[in-house]
Amino acid sequence: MNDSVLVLSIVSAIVAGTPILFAALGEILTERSGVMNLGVEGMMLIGGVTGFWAGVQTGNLWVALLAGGLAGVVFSAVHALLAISLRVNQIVSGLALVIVGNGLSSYWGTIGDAPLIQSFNGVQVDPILPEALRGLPAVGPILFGHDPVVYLSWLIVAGAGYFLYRTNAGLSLRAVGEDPAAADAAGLSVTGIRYLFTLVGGFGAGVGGAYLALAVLGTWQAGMTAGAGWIAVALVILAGWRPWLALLASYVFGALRTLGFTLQIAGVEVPSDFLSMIPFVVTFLVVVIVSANPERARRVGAPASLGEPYSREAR
Amino acid sequence: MAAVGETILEVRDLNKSFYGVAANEQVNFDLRAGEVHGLLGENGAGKSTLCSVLAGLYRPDSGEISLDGQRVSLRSPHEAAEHGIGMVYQHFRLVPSLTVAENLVLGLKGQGVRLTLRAVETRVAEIAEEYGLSVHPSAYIWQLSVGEQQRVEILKQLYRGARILILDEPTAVLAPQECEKLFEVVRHMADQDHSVVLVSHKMEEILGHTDRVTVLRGGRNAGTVPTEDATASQLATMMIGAEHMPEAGQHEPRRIDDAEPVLTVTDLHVTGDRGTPAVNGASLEVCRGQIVGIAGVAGNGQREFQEALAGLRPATSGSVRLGDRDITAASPRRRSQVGLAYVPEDRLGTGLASGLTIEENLVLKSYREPPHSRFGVLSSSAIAATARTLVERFDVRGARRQMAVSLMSGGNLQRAILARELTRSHDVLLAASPTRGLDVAATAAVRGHIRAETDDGRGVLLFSEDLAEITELSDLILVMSRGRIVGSYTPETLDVEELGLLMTGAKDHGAHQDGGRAA
Amino acid sequence: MTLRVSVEPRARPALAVRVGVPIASLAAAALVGAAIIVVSGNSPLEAYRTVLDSSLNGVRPITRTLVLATPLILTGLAAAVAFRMRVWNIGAEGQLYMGAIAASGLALWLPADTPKVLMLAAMIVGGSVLGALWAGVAALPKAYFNTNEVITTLMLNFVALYFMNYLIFGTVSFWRDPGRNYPQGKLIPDSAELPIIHHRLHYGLVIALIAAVVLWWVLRGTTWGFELRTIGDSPSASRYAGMSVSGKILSVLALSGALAGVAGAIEISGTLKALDPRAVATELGFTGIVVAAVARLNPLGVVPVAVLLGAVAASGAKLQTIGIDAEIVFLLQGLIFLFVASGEFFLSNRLVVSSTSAAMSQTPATEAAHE
Amino acid sequence: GDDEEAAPAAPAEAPAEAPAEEPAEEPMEEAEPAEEPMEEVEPAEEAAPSDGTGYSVAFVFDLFIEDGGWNTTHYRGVQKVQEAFPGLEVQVIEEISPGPAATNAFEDLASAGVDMIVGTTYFMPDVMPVAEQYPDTIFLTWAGWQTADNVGHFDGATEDGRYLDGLIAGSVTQSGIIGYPAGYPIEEVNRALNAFTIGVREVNPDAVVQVVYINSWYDPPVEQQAAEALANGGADVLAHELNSPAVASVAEDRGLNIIGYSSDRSEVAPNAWLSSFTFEWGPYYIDQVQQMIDGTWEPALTYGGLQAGMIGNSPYGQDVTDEMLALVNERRQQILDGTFDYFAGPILDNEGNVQVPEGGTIPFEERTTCCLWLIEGVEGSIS
Ligand SMILES: Nc1ncnc2c1ncn2[C@@H]1O[C@H](COP(=O)(O)OP(=O)(O)OP(=O)(O)O)[C@@H](O)[C@H]1O
Ligand SMILES: Nc1ncnc2c1ncn2[C@@H]1O[C@H](COP(=O)(O)OP(=O)(O)OP(=O)(O)O)[C@@H](O)[C@H]1O
Ligand SMILES: [Mg+2]
Ligand SMILES: [Mg+2]
Repeated sequence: MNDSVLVLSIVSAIVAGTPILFAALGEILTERSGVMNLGVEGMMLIGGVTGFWAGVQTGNLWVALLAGGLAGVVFSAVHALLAISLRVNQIVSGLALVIVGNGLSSYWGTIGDAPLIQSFNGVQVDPILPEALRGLPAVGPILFGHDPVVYLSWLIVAGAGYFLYRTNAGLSLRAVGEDPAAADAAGLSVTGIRYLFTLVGGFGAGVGGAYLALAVLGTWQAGMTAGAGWIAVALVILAGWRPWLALLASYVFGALRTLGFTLQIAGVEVPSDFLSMIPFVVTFLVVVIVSANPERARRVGAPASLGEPYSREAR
Repeated sequence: MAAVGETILEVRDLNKSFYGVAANEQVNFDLRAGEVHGLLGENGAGKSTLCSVLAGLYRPDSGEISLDGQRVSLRSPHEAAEHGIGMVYQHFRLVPSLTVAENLVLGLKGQGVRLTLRAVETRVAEIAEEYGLSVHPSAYIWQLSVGEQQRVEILKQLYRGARILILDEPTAVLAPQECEKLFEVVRHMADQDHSVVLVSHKMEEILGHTDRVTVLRGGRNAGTVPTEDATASQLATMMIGAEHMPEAGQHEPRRIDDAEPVLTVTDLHVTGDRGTPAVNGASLEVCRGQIVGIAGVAGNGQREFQEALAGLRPATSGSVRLGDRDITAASPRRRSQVGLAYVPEDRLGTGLASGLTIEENLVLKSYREPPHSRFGVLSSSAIAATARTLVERFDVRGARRQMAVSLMSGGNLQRAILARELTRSHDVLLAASPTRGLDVAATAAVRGHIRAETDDGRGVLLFSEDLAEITELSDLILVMSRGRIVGSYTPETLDVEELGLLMTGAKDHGAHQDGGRAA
Repeated sequence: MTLRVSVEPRARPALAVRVGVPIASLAAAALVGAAIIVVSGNSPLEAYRTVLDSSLNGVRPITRTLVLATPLILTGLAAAVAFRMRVWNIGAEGQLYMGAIAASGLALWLPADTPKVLMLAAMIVGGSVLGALWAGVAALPKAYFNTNEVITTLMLNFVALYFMNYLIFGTVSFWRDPGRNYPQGKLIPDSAELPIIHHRLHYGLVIALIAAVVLWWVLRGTTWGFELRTIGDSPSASRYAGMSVSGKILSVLALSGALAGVAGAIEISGTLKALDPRAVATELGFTGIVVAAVARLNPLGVVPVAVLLGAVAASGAKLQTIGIDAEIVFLLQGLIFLFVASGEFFLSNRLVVSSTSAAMSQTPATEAAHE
Repeated sequence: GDDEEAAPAAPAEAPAEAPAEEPAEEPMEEAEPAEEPMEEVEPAEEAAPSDGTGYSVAFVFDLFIEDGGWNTTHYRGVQKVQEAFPGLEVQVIEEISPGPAATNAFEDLASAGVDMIVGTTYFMPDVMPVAEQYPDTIFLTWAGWQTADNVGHFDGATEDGRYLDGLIAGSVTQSGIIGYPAGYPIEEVNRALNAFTIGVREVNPDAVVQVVYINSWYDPPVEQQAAEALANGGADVLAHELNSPAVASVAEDRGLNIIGYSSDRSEVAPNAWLSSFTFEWGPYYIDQVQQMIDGTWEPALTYGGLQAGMIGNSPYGQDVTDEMLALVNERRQQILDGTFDYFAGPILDNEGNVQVPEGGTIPFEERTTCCLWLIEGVEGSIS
């Protein structure tokens, strides 16, 4: 039962979805403040190389994830400066982050006589819950079989949801993203909040990259995200800027990919390239279908001021 | 807490300029505890700028502000609020997608982590009770009428314990009864030792409801006088520096039984932005040479009605006829081609494209027609020529050839729109709040243009929340409420009292409101 | 009274400013780049000399730079035209693939003795059409449901990449040259190759330059461009003026996709001579977005920016021969983007030192005419 | 659709049309790669007289040399060259993507006077125009097919090593399912997969090999997911033709066994590790440099496997038993002696068509154009 393809595939989808989930959650909070950061791919790469380096140095998972997150913060600060203070086109600033992140991480990972790319980290990421629970049919592997970081991601999802809709700070964040002028007049610091949550987004992406290198791949590879950051950006939109839906979207995206491979093994007479398209086509269709219904579209709409720099005295 | 009559706020030599345009120059201003202080001035005189500086929104270039004798620097609305200064802006600053209660607690310090609205709602109820400001705490802002939104803004300031309340042109959007209620609230606050700064263009409001009045002209002080010593003509002089203001001559309502209708609307239904019905079965007729005015409180479907007539919003049912043409389904361009001119409420953003130059904006509707373009190729010389003539004929000022129109002033923006709309051949003029926020001179000019329309046998459909404007111009006055035409008067049969009641007939018009933050 | 430095928006930047700021930004990027090069243990001077030598110093280097710049000009234009209307087409990448597929397909399908002019015309038209259609897949939902085009165009990039890979690596398609040790596209006939200007520089450059000038004129001199600018400036004003926004979304995305498609066609006809997915999928589309933005969405500005990037790219290998890591080269490109993008701020804002008297800086009138 | 008939057709028509339209290909037919490299590899063994002083060689990579996969295997060859010719000036140029950038790189090197330039991946289309202009420079590229006076090409017969790997995989698997994530369904990959499967079925006739193509040579997250999918499907041994260590670490995490691709992954997967064939470009490179120095260099299409010394093997893992090794070593020796042909017919594809008749084989010189079919015992399809 617990080694049925279905159960195992769900577990795999969760593993594969977790790095993207971290990045997507971070980006959701960033975009909720009205800042769009397309540099997720770059921040994940930077977080990945830093986290892996820390992992190699300390062998401690949490130190490594923290290091990855902080690297993401530092990197996202560049975007914050450009997008918020200098009011640079946010799409451009984001793309520039991707390019710089790619070059910087590859450089760091391949220099020296003991480059990271050839090192292996002693970091252990094992299930934490007792065998008894893990053994339970179906729910065992799916719910109880994961490493602590997966549970952390679930906590963060719940936390982010609570934060957004049940706390004063969350209210402020939503207000800033919806109507910065009103938030400003209400005494909130629009710039401050936008900076803060741009950095938070960087942290999420950094942790995602570090987890990808340390836990999912177990090694560092240059350009190892290979587009995962872009998928995170897409899933934010797909999830309608909602943490719970982001969790769902990340796992489903992973599952759809696995589905493509499962179909290949089953020997369906469809070229593998077309099976590889499945997750992207499905994402495309879902977004279109959602937006096709104005009522639904409004409910999962983007924060009203997304991508618009705010300046108090402009009119 | 300062004793009544004591000066609590003092402004010295305030300077603030935008794009090198001085909005406030060496402005001095002082406010006493428990007084209602009027702030009077033409458009762009600098009233809002002064207020925004006091509210911590704008940083002055130089000058001193002191509270209770202490020099203070108000670097943000938050700091101003901490000093007990609260402002209700000309354009409301509420988040439409949040509820009243959420907007009230937004940005308040010391709220703890959890968002607890119940406490807020009870406290709100109390204040609302005390000042007679009834609103539903859990309603979404976008559901509220403009009047209700204004009450939320005032509540918000009181809730934050503001002792100095700044109201920037609060009555511009209110029906007479609402205005009266507002002034009761204001007076009540003054009695509670709060101080109120009341910005307005309207002489009678200033004379009727303030203790002292400060007049600004061209960003400079024109003087401060106790209201009881002041007369209308004196204030007007201080405002525009001329002895007498231009006469807004009342005109003869025409008899129009014989005239044939140019615009016929039958049982029109229109849906609002939020999918809720905004116009439910409105019917009316505009005849040649007739001005039909539609009075109503903002948010009763006027905007959707205008947009439906202009073709910007589909009608769910009913019909619109221009002359004998059915234009119910026609595109905006088609309507303008067959003779509908439209002066929208939102000048910058709808009436004009803010980033384009004045020239480009003046041909916004005729750029496809020769001589402005042939076979899709624009002729800049022809466009420049047209622009030059229009700018002269309609006396549009402050326009520079390659400058974005967003830098132009309110009145001049309106002149530009009229210039473009009125010079296209048309049978019907659809005008929405054409003089909102304009000063006396600009207002007179605009009204002159509107009247001139009827002389050439055109029909005019005029929407306005300014009752005076409606009564002054219209041959037929309709009242719109809850998306319906609920009353009809000729200037003779007009009963302002009753009309006001009709306008404000029901208070829960909210459902038809979309954010309601007028341009 | 105290002096205060404050930031103030500019109404219109003066010409001097619009030229000076980007140059200053480049200088700043070069400085930071120098720092990084020093850290990596090399000589900045030698590095920059190498860049100049292998990209601009002499006819051959220049031709190489221009070969690399040509597709960037076109993808830059593709991004510029869409972004002008605030349509964020992130899909130039995939649209370029589609253009390459169509062009190579036509070149192989048409008889090899087809007159060059016809052949080239067919390839370029075919490439632009397929690029436009591919953009249309995202344009339709954008136009009618206002579907977020960032995500749709992004997804379509992946789909297009898998499709192109399929044609060469996934099956023995019409495009593929069978029986080779390694899958590769069939070589296009001579009649399908763009004529050479000098060395490897082909007439694709001329096509790109013409496209830039034409697009510049279309934007400012035609009703179509006027509508595009108006919609980009304020959608509600343009609807009020009777413009069809959804129609424009379709035509703008189609044009954007067409330009990217032409880039693909020209890569096939001018440099690659066969459909080689590995050589087509080199992020030309993404780079084009940054090119456009650095050029402030001005079609004429796109050309120098693309050439600049071409120059940096052209020196990639040479820099390695003097011991500078390949990644440093990417880093330099990224820096250029970051700095020039930041420079944008000083184009639309100015620092004002104000004292007692209100700052009386130049009024909009005295500032130069707009592009 | 078109694939069904295309797939079987391809090998048949390849030789038929090739000479007709590609005279340059003829060396391929004539060259007897099987022995050609053989004899020439000898001199490399005994220390070379010249230490290469005064000569220069450059190697161009499409990724970086530390990728732990394809590029690293070539870099090992580069290091061998440096050992053999201490005086030789050796340059390594990384991250040159095919297309105009590559053409520029080769031009830069040639114009700088480098004597021999080696492209370590499929750079032929980018090299040809440069080679024309620099007749005195020798160009070598991997998997090219069109020679010129100064252009030769080389490729390694993966299948030799893959067949031996298959013997081990087949002996180790308990579930009888072996997962095989690969890049693209192209000839080279399928050829290796088929040889691998022959090895597997030789020792374990009922075992199946499940193949999954990820349609990329390098996408670690996707490689990881493909491996997971195969493990979920019941595979207890994973082999792969992908560059990153992702598959190996999945095998380690899930307690499976792993057959590597051309590089030793025993650090990533100490417990899971079985073995992997390796590319040994060193001898070939050394030989080519030697010929250049001796002035005897001739353009050739070199396709070499075990016999040519271009295919070797990594250290074996703990789960590889002695009898497995015995069998592997026996087969290796037979292949070296030329007394054993794992491609000996009859061979059916996994759709039941006869691909190699009784008594037939896939001739060594025709191998490079094989296979666009998957052998019986492979689950998956290339359609
Ligand atoms: N947003 C702005 N940016 C730069 N300059 C501005 C801006 N708004 C107004 N100005 C300048 O200030 C001058 C006065 O503007 P203002 O809106 O006060 O005019 P006004 O006094 O209201 O005139 P009117 O009575 O016609 O509205 C205008 O000529 C304009 O050039
Ligand atoms: N945010 C701004 N940016 C640029 N110019 C501004 C801005 N706010 C005000 N101005 C200019 O400063 C001057 C004073 O404007 P202000 O809004 O204070 O006048 P006002 O008295 O409130 O006019 P109104 O009666 O139209 O509200 C005008 O020239 C106006 O155009
Ligand atoms: Mg004004
Ligand atoms: Mg004002």
